[in-house]
Amino acid sequence: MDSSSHDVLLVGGGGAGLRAAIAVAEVNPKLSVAVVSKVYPMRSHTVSAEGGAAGVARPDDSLDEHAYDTISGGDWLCDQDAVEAFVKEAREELLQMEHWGCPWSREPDGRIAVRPFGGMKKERTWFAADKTGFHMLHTLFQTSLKYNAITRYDEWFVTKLLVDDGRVQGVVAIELMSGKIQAITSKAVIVCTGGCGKVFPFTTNANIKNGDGMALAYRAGCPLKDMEFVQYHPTGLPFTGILITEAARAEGGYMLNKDGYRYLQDYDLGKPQPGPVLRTMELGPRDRLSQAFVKENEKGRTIEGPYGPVVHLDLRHLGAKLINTKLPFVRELCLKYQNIDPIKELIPVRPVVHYMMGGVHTNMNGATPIKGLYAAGEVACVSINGANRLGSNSLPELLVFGARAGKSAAAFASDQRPAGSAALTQAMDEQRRLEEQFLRKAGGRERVATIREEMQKAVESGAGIYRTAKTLQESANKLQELQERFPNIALDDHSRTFNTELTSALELSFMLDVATSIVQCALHRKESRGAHQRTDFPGRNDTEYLAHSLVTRKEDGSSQLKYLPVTITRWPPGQRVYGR
Amino acid sequence: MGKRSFVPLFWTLFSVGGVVAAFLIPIHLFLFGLAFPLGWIQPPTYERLLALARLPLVRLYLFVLCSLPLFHWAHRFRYTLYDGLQVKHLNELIILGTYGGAIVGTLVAGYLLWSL
Amino acid sequence: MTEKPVYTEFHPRWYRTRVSTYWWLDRTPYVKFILRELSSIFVAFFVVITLLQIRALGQGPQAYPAFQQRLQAPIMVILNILSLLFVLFHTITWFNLTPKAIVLRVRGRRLPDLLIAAPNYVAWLVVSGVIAWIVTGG
Amino acid sequence: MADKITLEVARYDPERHTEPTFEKYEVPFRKDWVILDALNYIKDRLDGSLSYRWSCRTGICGSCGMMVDGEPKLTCATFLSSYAPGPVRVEALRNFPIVRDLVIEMTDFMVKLKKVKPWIVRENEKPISQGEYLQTPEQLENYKQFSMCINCLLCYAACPVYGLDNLFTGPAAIALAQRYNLDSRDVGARERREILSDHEGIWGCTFVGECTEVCPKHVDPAGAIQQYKVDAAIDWFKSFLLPRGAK
Ligand SMILES: Cc1cc2nc3c(=O)[nH]c(=O)nc-3n(C[C@H](O)[C@H](O)[C@H](O)COP(=O)(O)OP(=O)(O)OC[C@H]3O[C@@H](n4cnc5c(N)ncnc54)[C@H](O)[C@@H]3O)c2cc1C
Ligand code: SF4
Ligand code: F3S
Ligand code: FES
Repeated sequence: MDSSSHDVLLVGGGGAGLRAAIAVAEVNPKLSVAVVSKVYPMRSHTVSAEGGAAGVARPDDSLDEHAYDTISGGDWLCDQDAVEAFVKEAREELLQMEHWGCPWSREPDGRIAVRPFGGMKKERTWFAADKTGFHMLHTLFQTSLKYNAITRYDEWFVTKLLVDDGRVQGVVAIELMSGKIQAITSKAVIVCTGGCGKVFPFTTNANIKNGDGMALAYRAGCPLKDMEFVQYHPTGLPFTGILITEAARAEGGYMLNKDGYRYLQDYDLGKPQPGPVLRTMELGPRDRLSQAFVKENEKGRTIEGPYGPVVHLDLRHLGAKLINTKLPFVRELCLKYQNIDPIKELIPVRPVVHYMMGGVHTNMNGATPIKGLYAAGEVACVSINGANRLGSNSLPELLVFGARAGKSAAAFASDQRPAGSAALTQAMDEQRRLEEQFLRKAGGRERVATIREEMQKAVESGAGIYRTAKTLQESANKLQELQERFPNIALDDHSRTFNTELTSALELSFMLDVATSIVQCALHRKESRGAHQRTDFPGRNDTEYLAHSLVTRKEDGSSQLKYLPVTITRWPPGQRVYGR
Repeated sequence: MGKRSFVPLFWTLFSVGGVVAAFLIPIHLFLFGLAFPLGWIQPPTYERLLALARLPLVRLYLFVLCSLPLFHWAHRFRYTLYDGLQVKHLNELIILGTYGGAIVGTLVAGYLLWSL
Repeated sequence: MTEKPVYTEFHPRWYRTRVSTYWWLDRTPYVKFILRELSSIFVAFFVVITLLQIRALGQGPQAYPAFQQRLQAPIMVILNILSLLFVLFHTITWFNLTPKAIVLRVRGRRLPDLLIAAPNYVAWLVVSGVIAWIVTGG
Repeated sequence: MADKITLEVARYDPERHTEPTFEKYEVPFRKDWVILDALNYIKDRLDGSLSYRWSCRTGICGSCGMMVDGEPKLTCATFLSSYAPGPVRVEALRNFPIVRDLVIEMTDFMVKLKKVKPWIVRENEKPISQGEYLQTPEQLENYKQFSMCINCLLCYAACPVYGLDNLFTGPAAIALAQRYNLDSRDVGARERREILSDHEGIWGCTFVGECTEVCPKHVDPAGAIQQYKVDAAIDWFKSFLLPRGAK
C-alpha cells in the first residue's frame, strides 16, 4: 500500500480548509501541509453563498452589538466566550481577505461597503455583489497557490481517520482518478468538510454536502454537538432547492396557498396589506414562515406538485420593471434553472434545509477531544451559532475558526512524532474493507438511490420543521432498518477509474450515521429552542436544556448522549423577540 | 522563445497592417480593380496618376499601403497554416515563407516607389 | 500536457481525441473564422497587383495601358470581385473586434461595444470618400 | 409534448474500452429538467456506473461542463426542452483527455493557472490594523468581469487553438492573469507578462473568439487576451527602446 506523509492535513478544500491551510503555511513555513478534497477546491460549496459575511465595519456599530445579535439569534445556546472571539476576529479576517484581493463591493470613496441582513441590527454584512462566497473561495484558492508548502490532493475522497494511541495519525483516501487507496499520514488533521444538507430531500446544499467529516469524526470516537439544530429557509424551489432570497418578499411578494389566499394572516403574523410591512406577514422571521407552511400543509391547503407539496410565491403584481431592476437574480435563477418566468408565473416554493448549526465538537481553537484532531467551518460546532445561525455569520466563521484551527494544529504538529506503524495497519484494514464491501462485492439487492431517498424521507418526516417524540421514534426505527439494509447494496460499477457510484455509496453510509445522530439528539431534547421545535414540548426550558447535546459513538455502534453546559459570560438568557 | 522574442513586433505589424487593410484596401480595390477597368467611372489619365504617385506624401502612403498589409498577411497566413493544416513541424519554413515574403515585398515596394 | 502524466497500474489509458484536419468545417463559427483568416490571402493579392501597377506606371505611357487591359480580363475581374468581398469581410470583422481589445471608459462606465465600433465605420466612409476624390480628380 | 426523450451518452471505461461509444437512455421529459437532471435520473435508476462531475446545480461551481449536441455547456443550466424531441448527445468536454465517461482530465489547466500567479503581488504589505486598501467602484469595475470565471473550462473546449496545441495557456488562465493585472492593489503585471508573453502564452491565440461566445459567466476571455497582447506589445517596444530600467 502506498503512503505519503505530511505535518498537517486538511480534509476539505472549502473556505474553512483553505483558510486553515494558509494559516499553517504562514505561521510555520517549515511544516508541510496537505489539502485533501473530494472535489477541486474551487468547486467546494462555499462557492454558492450569495448574501455576505458579517463583521463590524462602521463607527456606529460595536463588537458587543454583533455579539448580542448572534447570541440572541442563537436563542442563548451560543458559547459566549467563543462569540466574543468570533466578532473580534471576524473583522480582521474580512480585512485579510481584502488584502488578498477579494473583490468586496465598495463605497464611492473606496471604503468597503456593508449591507443590512436578517437578524443583524446594524449594517455590517460585507458583500461581493451577490456572489460573496464565490469570490471568497476563489480568492482563498488562488492565494493558496502561492504557498509552496501546501500540497494538494484534488479529487481524493477520505474514507477514514486513522486514530491510534488516542492521537490522530492521518487518513485513508481514495484517489478518484485512479482508484488507488492510500494512507496519508500526518501529525495533525483538520476536518473542514462542510455541512450535511443532503441528509434531507430538499436542500439548498450542493450534491457534495453529505456530512462526511461529521461521520468520520464520529466513527473515530469524537463527539458531535447540537446535531438537532437544522436551519430551514422558507422559500426554496422544490426539487432543486435553489434559494429564492428574502429580498423577493421584502420587495412585496405574496405567499399564496392553493386557493390564492395569503395564508400567513392565519398564523399570528399580522393582517395583509397591499405593500410590504416590516415584521408582518411575508416579512416575518424565517422559522415562523417555515412553520406556517407545515400547518398549511396539514390543513390540506398546499399545492401538490411533482416533487411534493408547495405554496406559491407571487411576484407578478410587482411588474416587470421592478422585478428586472430590484430582483434580477431571482428572475435569472427561475428562468435559468427552473424554466419559470416570475413576471408571468407563480413560483412554487417550500421550506428547504439550508444550514447545520451542529457538528464536530470543538473548543475555541478548533480542537476536538481527540489529540491532534481539529475541525472548522460548517462541519464543526464551536458553538457560535447556538440554536439558530444568523445569515452571514457562517462565512466569517469559516475564516476565523479556520485560521484558529490552522494555527493551533501547526503548533501541535511542530513537536509530534510521525505516525506509527499501527496507523498503517489500520489503513490496510480499511483498504480491505473497501475492496470487500464495495469494489469486489458481487450480488446485493439494494440500490444506493433507493436507500438514500428513503433516508431523506424518513429524516424529513421525523426531524423536519416540527418534531414530536412519535415522529422522531419512527424515523429512528426507519434509520435503523436502513443501516441494516445498507450492507446489502448492489453496485453496477466495479471499475477503479473515477467510480462515482462507490463514492455515492460511501457518502450514503456517512449520511446514515449523521441522520441517526440528528434524530437521536432531537429525540432527547425535550424543549423547543431556535430551529428545534417540538410540538410535544412547545416552550424553551432553560433549567434542563441550556446545554449542548453531545453524542458519542460507543464500541458496539450505538450512540450515547450527554449534555455540556453553555458558556455564559455577559449576556444572561432573555427572550428572543421578533415581530411585534 | 525567450525575452528577446520578436513575436510582439510581428504581432504589432500584423495589427497595424490589419487596420490599414480594413480602412484603405476596399476603396482601392473598388476603384482600380472594378470601377476603372469596367468603365463604371472614368479613370484618371496616365499623366495625372504618375504626377500624383510622384508626390512624396503619396509615395509614402503607397509604401504603407503595400508594406503593412503584407505583414498582416504574413502573420495571419502563418497561423492559418499552423491551425488549419496542422503543419507546425514546418515551422521554420513557414516563418521564412511568410515574414520573408513580407520583407521582400516591402523591399520591392520601396525600390519601385523610389525609382518612380 | 505540460506535466507528463504518471502512468501507474492505477492510471490506465486516458482517451485523447485528435483534432481533425478539417476541424474548421465542424461548426459555423469555425467556418467564419477560417474565412476571416483566409481574407489575408486576398489582401496580399491586392498588394501584388498594386505593386505591378506601380511598376507599370514607372515603365512609361506605353506599358501602362497594356497593364490596364490585363485588368479587364474576366479572370481578373472575378478575382477582384472575390477579393473585394473578402476584404470587406475583413473590414467588418476587424472593426467589430476593436472594442474587445480597447476598453474605453467614460466616467467609469465601459462604453458599449457598438459605440466604439461605430466611429470606425464613420471614419472608414470618410477616408474612402477622400481617397476616391483625390484619385478621380475631384 | 412527448413524455420521454432519448439521451445518447458517451461511455468510456479505460479498463475495458479503447475508445468512447454511445449508449442510449430513455428518460422522462420534463419542462423543469436540465440535462444534468436527466443524467442523475440515469445514474439513480438505469445505470449506476455512469460517471460525471456535478455539485451545485446552480451554475456556480463549474463542475458540470460537457458537450451537449456538440456545444460546450454547463449541463445544470441547459434545459432538456431546448433539445426536444431529441435525441440529445452528451459527451465529455472536447480538447481534454477523457478519464472516464463524461469526466475529463484537467491538471493541465490547474498547472497553467498557478503559472500565471493568480494572486495579489505587492511590494510592501500594510498591516491589517491599518484597514483596507481603498478601491473605488470604478477601479473595481476595471477587473470585475474577469474575476467572474468559475473555471468551468467551456472556453478551452471551444478554442480550436488549444485543441491543436495544449501548450497554449488558454482563455481562462489569461483572463485570470488579466484580472490581477487590472486590480488597483496589484503590481505583479510585469512578472506575469514575462511568463505569458512567450509564444505559447498569448500569441498562439488567433482570436477565434469562441471562448467568449460559450462562456456562461460573460467573462470575455477573448477580450482579455487581446488587451493583454496590446499591453505586451507596448511593453516590448518600451523594453526595446530602454533596455535597462524599463517599466
Ligand atoms: C445557497 C447557500 C447560500 C449561503 N449563503 C450564505 C451567506 O450569504 N452568508 C453566510 O455567511 N453563509 C452562507 N451560507 C453558508 C456557508 O456558505 C457554508 O456554511 C460554508 O460555505 C461552508 O464552508 P466549509 O468550508 O465549511 O465547507 P465547504 O465549502 O462545503 O467545503 C467542504 C470541503 O470538504 C471536502 N470534502 C467533503 N467530504 C470529503 C471527503 N469525504 N473527502 C475529502 N474531502 C471532502 C469538499 O470537497 C470541500 O472541499 C450559504 C449556504 C448555502 C447552501
Ligand atoms: S472564462 Fe468563462 S468559460 Fe472559461 S472557464 Fe471561466 S467561466 Fe468558464
Ligand atoms: S477561442 Fe481561442 S484562439 Fe483565442 S480568442 Fe478564444 S482563445
Ligand atoms: S453543477 Fe455546479 S456549475 Fe453545474
